[in-house]
Amino acid sequence: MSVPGAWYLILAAVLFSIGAAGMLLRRNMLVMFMCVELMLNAANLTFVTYSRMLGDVAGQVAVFFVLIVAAAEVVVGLGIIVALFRRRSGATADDFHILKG
Amino acid sequence: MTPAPVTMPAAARAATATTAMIASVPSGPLVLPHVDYGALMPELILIGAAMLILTASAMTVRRAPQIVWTAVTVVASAAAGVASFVLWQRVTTHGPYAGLSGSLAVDGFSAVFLLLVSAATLLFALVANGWLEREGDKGPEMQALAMLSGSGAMLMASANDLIVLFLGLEIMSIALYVMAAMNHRREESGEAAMKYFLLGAFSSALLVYGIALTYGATGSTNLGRIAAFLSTEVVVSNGVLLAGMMLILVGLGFKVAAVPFHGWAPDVYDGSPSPVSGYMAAVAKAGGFAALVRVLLSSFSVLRLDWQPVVYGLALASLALGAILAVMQSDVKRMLAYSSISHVGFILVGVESGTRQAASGAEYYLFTYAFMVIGSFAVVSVLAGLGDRHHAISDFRGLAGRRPFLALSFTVLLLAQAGIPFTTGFLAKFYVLAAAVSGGFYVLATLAMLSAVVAAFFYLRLVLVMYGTGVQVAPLSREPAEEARRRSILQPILAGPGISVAGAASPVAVVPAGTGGGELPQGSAPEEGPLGGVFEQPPAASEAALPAMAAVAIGACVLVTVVFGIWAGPLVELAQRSTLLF
Amino acid sequence: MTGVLAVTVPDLATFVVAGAVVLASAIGVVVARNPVHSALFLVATLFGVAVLFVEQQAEFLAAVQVIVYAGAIVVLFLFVIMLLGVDRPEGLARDPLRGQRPLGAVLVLVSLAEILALARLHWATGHGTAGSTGGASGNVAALGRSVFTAYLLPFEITSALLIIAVVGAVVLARRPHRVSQQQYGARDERMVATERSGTGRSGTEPSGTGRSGT
Amino acid sequence: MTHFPYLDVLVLLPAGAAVAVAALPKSLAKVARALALAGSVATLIVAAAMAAAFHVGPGGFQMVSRHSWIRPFGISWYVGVDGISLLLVLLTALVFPVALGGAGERRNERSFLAWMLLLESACMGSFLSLDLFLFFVFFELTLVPTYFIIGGWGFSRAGAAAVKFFLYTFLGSAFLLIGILAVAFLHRRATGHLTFALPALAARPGFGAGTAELLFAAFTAAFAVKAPVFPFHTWSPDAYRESPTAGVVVLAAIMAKLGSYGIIRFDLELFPSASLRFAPVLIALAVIGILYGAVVAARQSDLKQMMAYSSLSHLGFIVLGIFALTTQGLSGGVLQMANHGLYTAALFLLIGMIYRRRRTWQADNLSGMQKSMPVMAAVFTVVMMASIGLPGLNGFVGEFLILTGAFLTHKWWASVATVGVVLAALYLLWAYQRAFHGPPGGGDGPLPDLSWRERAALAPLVLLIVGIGVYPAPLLNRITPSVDRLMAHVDASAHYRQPTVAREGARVLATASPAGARP
Amino acid sequence: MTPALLVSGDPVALGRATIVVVAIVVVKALLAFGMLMTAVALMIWFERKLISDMQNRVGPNRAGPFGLLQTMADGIKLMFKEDLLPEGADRATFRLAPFLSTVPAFLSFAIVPVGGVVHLFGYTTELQVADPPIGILFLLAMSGVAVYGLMLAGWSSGSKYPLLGSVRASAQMVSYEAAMGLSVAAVVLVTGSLSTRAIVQAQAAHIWDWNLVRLAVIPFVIFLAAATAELNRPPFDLVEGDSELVGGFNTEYSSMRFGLFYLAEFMSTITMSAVIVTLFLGGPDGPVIHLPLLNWLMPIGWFFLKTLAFLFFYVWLRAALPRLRYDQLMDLGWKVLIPAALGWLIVIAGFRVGRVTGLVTFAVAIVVGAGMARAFAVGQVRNRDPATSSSTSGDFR
Repeated sequence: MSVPGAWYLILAAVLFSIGAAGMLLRRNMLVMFMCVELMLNAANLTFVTYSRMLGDVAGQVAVFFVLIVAAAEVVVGLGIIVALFRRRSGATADDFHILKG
Repeated sequence: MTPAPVTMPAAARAATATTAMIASVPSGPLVLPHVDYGALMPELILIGAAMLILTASAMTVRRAPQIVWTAVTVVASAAAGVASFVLWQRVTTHGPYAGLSGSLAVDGFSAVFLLLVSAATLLFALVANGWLEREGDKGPEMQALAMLSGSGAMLMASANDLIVLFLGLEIMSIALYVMAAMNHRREESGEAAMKYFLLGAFSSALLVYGIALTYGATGSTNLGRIAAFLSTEVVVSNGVLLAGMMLILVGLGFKVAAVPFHGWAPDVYDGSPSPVSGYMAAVAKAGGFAALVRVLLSSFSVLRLDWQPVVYGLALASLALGAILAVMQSDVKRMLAYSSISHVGFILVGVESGTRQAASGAEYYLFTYAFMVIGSFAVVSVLAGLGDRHHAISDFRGLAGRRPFLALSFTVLLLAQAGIPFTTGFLAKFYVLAAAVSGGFYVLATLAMLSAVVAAFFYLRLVLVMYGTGVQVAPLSREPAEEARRRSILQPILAGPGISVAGAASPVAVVPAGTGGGELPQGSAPEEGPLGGVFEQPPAASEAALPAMAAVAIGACVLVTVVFGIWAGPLVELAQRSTLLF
Repeated sequence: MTGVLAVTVPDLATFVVAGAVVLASAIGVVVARNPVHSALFLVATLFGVAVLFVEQQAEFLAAVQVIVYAGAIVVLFLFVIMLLGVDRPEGLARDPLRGQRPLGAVLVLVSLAEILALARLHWATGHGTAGSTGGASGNVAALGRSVFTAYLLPFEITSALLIIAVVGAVVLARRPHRVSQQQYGARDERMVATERSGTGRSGTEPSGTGRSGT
Repeated sequence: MTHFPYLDVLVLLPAGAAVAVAALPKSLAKVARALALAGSVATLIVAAAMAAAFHVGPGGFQMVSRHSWIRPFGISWYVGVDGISLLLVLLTALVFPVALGGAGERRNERSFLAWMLLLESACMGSFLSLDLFLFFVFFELTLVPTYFIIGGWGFSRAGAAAVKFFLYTFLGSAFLLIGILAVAFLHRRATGHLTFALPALAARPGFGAGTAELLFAAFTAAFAVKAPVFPFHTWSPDAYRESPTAGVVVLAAIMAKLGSYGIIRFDLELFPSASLRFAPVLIALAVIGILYGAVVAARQSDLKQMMAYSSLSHLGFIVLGIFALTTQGLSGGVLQMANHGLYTAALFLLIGMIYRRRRTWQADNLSGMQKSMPVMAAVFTVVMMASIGLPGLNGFVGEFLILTGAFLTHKWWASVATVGVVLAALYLLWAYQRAFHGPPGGGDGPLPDLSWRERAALAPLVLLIVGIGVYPAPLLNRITPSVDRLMAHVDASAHYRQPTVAREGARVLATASPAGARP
Repeated sequence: MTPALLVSGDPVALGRATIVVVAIVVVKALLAFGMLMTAVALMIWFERKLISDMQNRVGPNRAGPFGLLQTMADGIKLMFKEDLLPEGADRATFRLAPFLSTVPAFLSFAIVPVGGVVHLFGYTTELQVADPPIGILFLLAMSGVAVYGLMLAGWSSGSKYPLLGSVRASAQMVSYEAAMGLSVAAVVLVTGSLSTRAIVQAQAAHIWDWNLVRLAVIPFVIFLAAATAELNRPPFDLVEGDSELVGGFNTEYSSMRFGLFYLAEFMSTITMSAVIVTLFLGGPDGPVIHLPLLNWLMPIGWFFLKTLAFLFFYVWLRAALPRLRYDQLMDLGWKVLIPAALGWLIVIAGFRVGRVTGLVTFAVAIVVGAGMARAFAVGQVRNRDPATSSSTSGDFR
């Protein structure tokens, strides 16, 4: 017999809250974004747990989609951050040109 | 193809669908569901056109002129509009149903939103064309992203499954994040995108968690099945369900910028390229509200007593804060942003009653608001000049003398937003208020109207500024002139809270506070007609030619706003009928 | 759900260990002062969650979780952190908005308490469809089937999402045109000072970012 | 009965003219004035024809025209005219051409004319609507042109005044809209039928007494601001002072009547019992307004400002007449609406003409104008006397009816109100003395007397002032049946009986000769 | 944490574990580890010897016969060197990084079927450490995790060259992972299972059942190239390009920590070769003489032989090819391998549906490929011409 679902769900809720707290407490954009990922993970864990509890595969499918969305979000979000920083202090990113092999 | 006529609370059908799905999972040949291309056609057209222009631009060495991409976008949006209309026809004749394994709601409600998004995309393409040409931005990305974003909004509007809803929302929002960042000439653009993105991601995380909890509590993510479940089970104090519902509400609240979740809106509207701000205000709100209305009114209508207080609070806060903060702005885009928040409040007032009328009221409001706000931002976009920078209220001074067409159009659009009769704006307010009143929410409706009064103040102030009244024309020297101009613009602003807030509370208090009588200097004849000066003064800002396409878009917005404000029947009936099929 | 006693030892141990890792690392993400450490803690959280997935017969998702999250997403994070040279510790002492910290903490605590109180262990009330999600190896197949039947539409529209991500990345990475930048407003864009907090370990900066680290 | 659609034409003709004027190319700008004037005169002619076709006797609505507009809400284009609105329609049709002819604006003329014509259309619509929604739409629509006229062509602080005007009245309408919606939806709840048509709603209201009082308050808030009734008047001095002459003429003569008309048409029709209940309050406010307006007016040296407060005072009389809830008082109120419109319009026109010559409104800076401008002095005297309520001029008839009507139900208030009449005489005569008597001074040479054009504008007003004063019967004949019907409705719905004397008295008056009007 | 992932498909996780089963698993793991360690030692010797032969040198010949113990000697030397911790280093991360690099390299090997099935003491067990149902995904997961070692090593060193090396490394590995995943997808497509055991079994019948043949070589080539890049082996060894970056991500490392990186690299090379064999060359498949012991030893022999061939190939590559330029590397990954892998995957899928569909898909893929080539050419032109430039190339050029 495996661990009751409720335990997982409480764990997920706490994880979600930690993520939300981080979102509100931190001011570093990247860390805030990571906190969002924590929240998404909490949601995923909830989905998977419910999927097991309900004996329904839909929850796992949802996680699958959330993962895709998270990936797309990260691409765009980090793109925005990079663009923002590059514009702010023109030097930082441009200096990577020395990497030209 | 005989689509099963599913109305949402069809419990039995949903139940059989569930068992069928489960049974089909483990083994046997894969039976693909019937793909209802007709129902998906608007989305497919938009996505396809986006792909087309992206590919085409990659294949040609010389950058094609912007007009090519615009033309494709316009044609595609028009085609999507036609497809939506065909869908509407089909729905009206054959009735609504849930397609694609129940994940897509094909009904009048969604058809109207598809139409709305198509129109908004079309108008955006026209407006953006001029903007892109001015900024020297070659490439089809803006238009392609707009179409993709539009398809996301369409999916949100016709989502019959929380997962589809979520994906639609993400498609819409992620494209908008990028579009918000696309003004390379303004530092604010990147920051706007950043802020939008972070809060957007946060809100979608809330939404996902809400969906997860709802899934757990009801055993499904399908809206129809949730409704069926809730209507058959007696759910007494199901905390998880409530928490899930609230989180969904909050997540969508962020998207539509309802008040405690509005923080991003002013900065984002300010920083984004102006056409994008307009598109955002029209489409993101449409998508968000379409989803919100569908979720609240179909799936969670049983839990009405639980969500109504929340929506009440959101509506009230949005109305009050949106209007009051808008008064304090000295930038047109920020002002429009706050005003859009107060419009959100209005729509929520309609939603609050939770009736079918509420759905059609919200729908009508969003439909007409889309035209107003796209038109408004189009005017701002044209006037803002290279870099999209000049949109302080003072930049609009004396506009009527310089650009009569723009001034007149903007006036109409602003008045419509203020809710002046014979515009769609008035009917929209009337519609949602009617929904609220018919639901018995008199106090809320009254407060909404009071907020409309405050809102009218800042719309009118802008109109006044455009017509150059109440403002003395600048003296010779440059810097003090700028100062004086600011101050004179600020004067009504400073007087604003006195007039509007106190005025709302008690009319008596105003004369001493505001612009009371009898203070004219004795003997000196008052200067007549401040307008005269304005007309004689040479225009301050450099005159860029009015982009023809933007002019067409603005004209179309104005026309829709006025014509359907007078010839009101068709649109109102459309809204009314669409939700009969809800 | 039956009581705790029925839980087998390996399961319980796995849950406790993984759960502890998840929570500890999550807190680490939030409190770590260096973004890189946050990212590492995030990886640890992700692994913990992956283990919890495996515990609940979602091996496929666990693998995808590791591949996508740990293998791509967090790598991108780290990549960006290093690329931008923002790996200086953030001064947590400064409250961004007066009162936001306590307010945020209280808000979160209240919501958490509310969720837990609302739930009161009645977590799932939906129709259990009886049976499992397909057993040890049928899981992946069931998932795949589901994606191509019941969830065909969402599956297909993720393509739009990915296109947007690609186009967005390209657009955002694109530099403003040099010519036009000289022509207009390049100056004041550059003049905006960066507000980086904290003192950096200048050694890690790839080059020259030290001058902006005022 | 297939007759000419007078009412539709009356509403749409000015709007059409407005569009035509606005659409004129720049090269034809000079024609604009003529076109606008033609439009408004044509409206006047149609109005006159309509008045001729009006059947005297029945108190109900005539020439009803009804077309479905927004079907889902049961909203229709529903216009009709009865004795009460007839007078106001005629007044509107008359005042606009007069204002356009007598006080045009040369700067940016086309827009000005277009706005004026649009305003005329909106006013017509408001007076003729029998559909609550339609009424509200027109009622609101009046704000826009007025706002632009004040803001665009007003004096130095016009912007603030325009905004203030707009916000105040808009605030009032906010309550009105909710009230209208509530009335309609309560009606639907009772009957299952959604409609905004006044007769249907009045015939079968869906609310109890308590609700009715709230709704009455909501409706009255809007009308009281618009009228303006005493504590809600604060926007009006600013708006009056800052608006251009044509604007203030329309504001004082027509727009102010929208409020009192609304009270009669909607408050009394829809909430008779609540009206009855709140009558003392409103009468008190009206009387306070009469006295306050008069006292403040007496302290003004600015003629325009003085007239603004004097208007407040006179409008108080109208409200007093209405809420006396007697046939006499009500008839007097209706008649006084027209009378006040006539002499206020004339007075503001005259003040505008003075301003055009002397660039000031300060009575102290004007003096001795009688010498150089005898005609103007004469006209001013006549109009002023009408305003004071001199027997033989129109003001007297109205005020007399009001006071007698009010005396029957609210003896003490009526007595106090008469003090207002005295005060009016005081400040008007004083102002006249300061401005017209004494040595000619301050000016640069002799001032030109009224031009022919100005005389043409003033002539119809003065003629009517005298005409009505001498022979009010034709008007009262048309008013009284409608007022009777209304009072019967009030009586029936509120289980109330007005003093018999009042009803009979008015009937006698309506048929009597001017001499018979004496008490 | 990861062991839980590993054994999930095995009896332990399903609660049917007896002491013996656990013991078998432990023994298998230990055996695999020992085998890998030995293989690494031999591999280092093998590489050095082979390279020196190819370069006409003698190579290691002092320690032990043919210098066989040279690796041992080096290892002992590293062990006793001082463990330096740079001043600017992020201590914890600096210490963690080598392990992050080594562990995935070893864990990946767990899913490789070394031989067939054996029956011992009444228990049947497969000759591989674990056969989870997600099999090959585990490989991808581990190669995703492997990035961290390099990345953090470079970053935590707190100095310039390692950072550049690690940024390069992570970009390279993430980029090539996509191509690798897509070619694996092709394998999974024809096999219908993610399990490595199933993949091997599907190839067992004939040599033309090998995925190398069934998938028409292309996925194999792609996988080989991508794997080489993942391993940071020449010609894709930009990560440590000594001539530019001093030594890349491990510049600041010394002593055993450095040794661990070295160990990880060779371990990964061996693992990757084994995986290639598993995926495309039928794993332990080959002619077997059915005699009691030989019937399970011979497959192992075949497996080692095939793996050795790839190890030789890697060394050969190192000796023969010059290092790529960074932009060439990225172009190859993004513009050739990924599109080719994707296109081929679709074509294979088309053929799975039916021959006509397959041919049509093939034609479409060619057209699309031509279009893509055109688009890339356009991109080149634009990059050369600054006037039309809207450069989308990365910052690393």
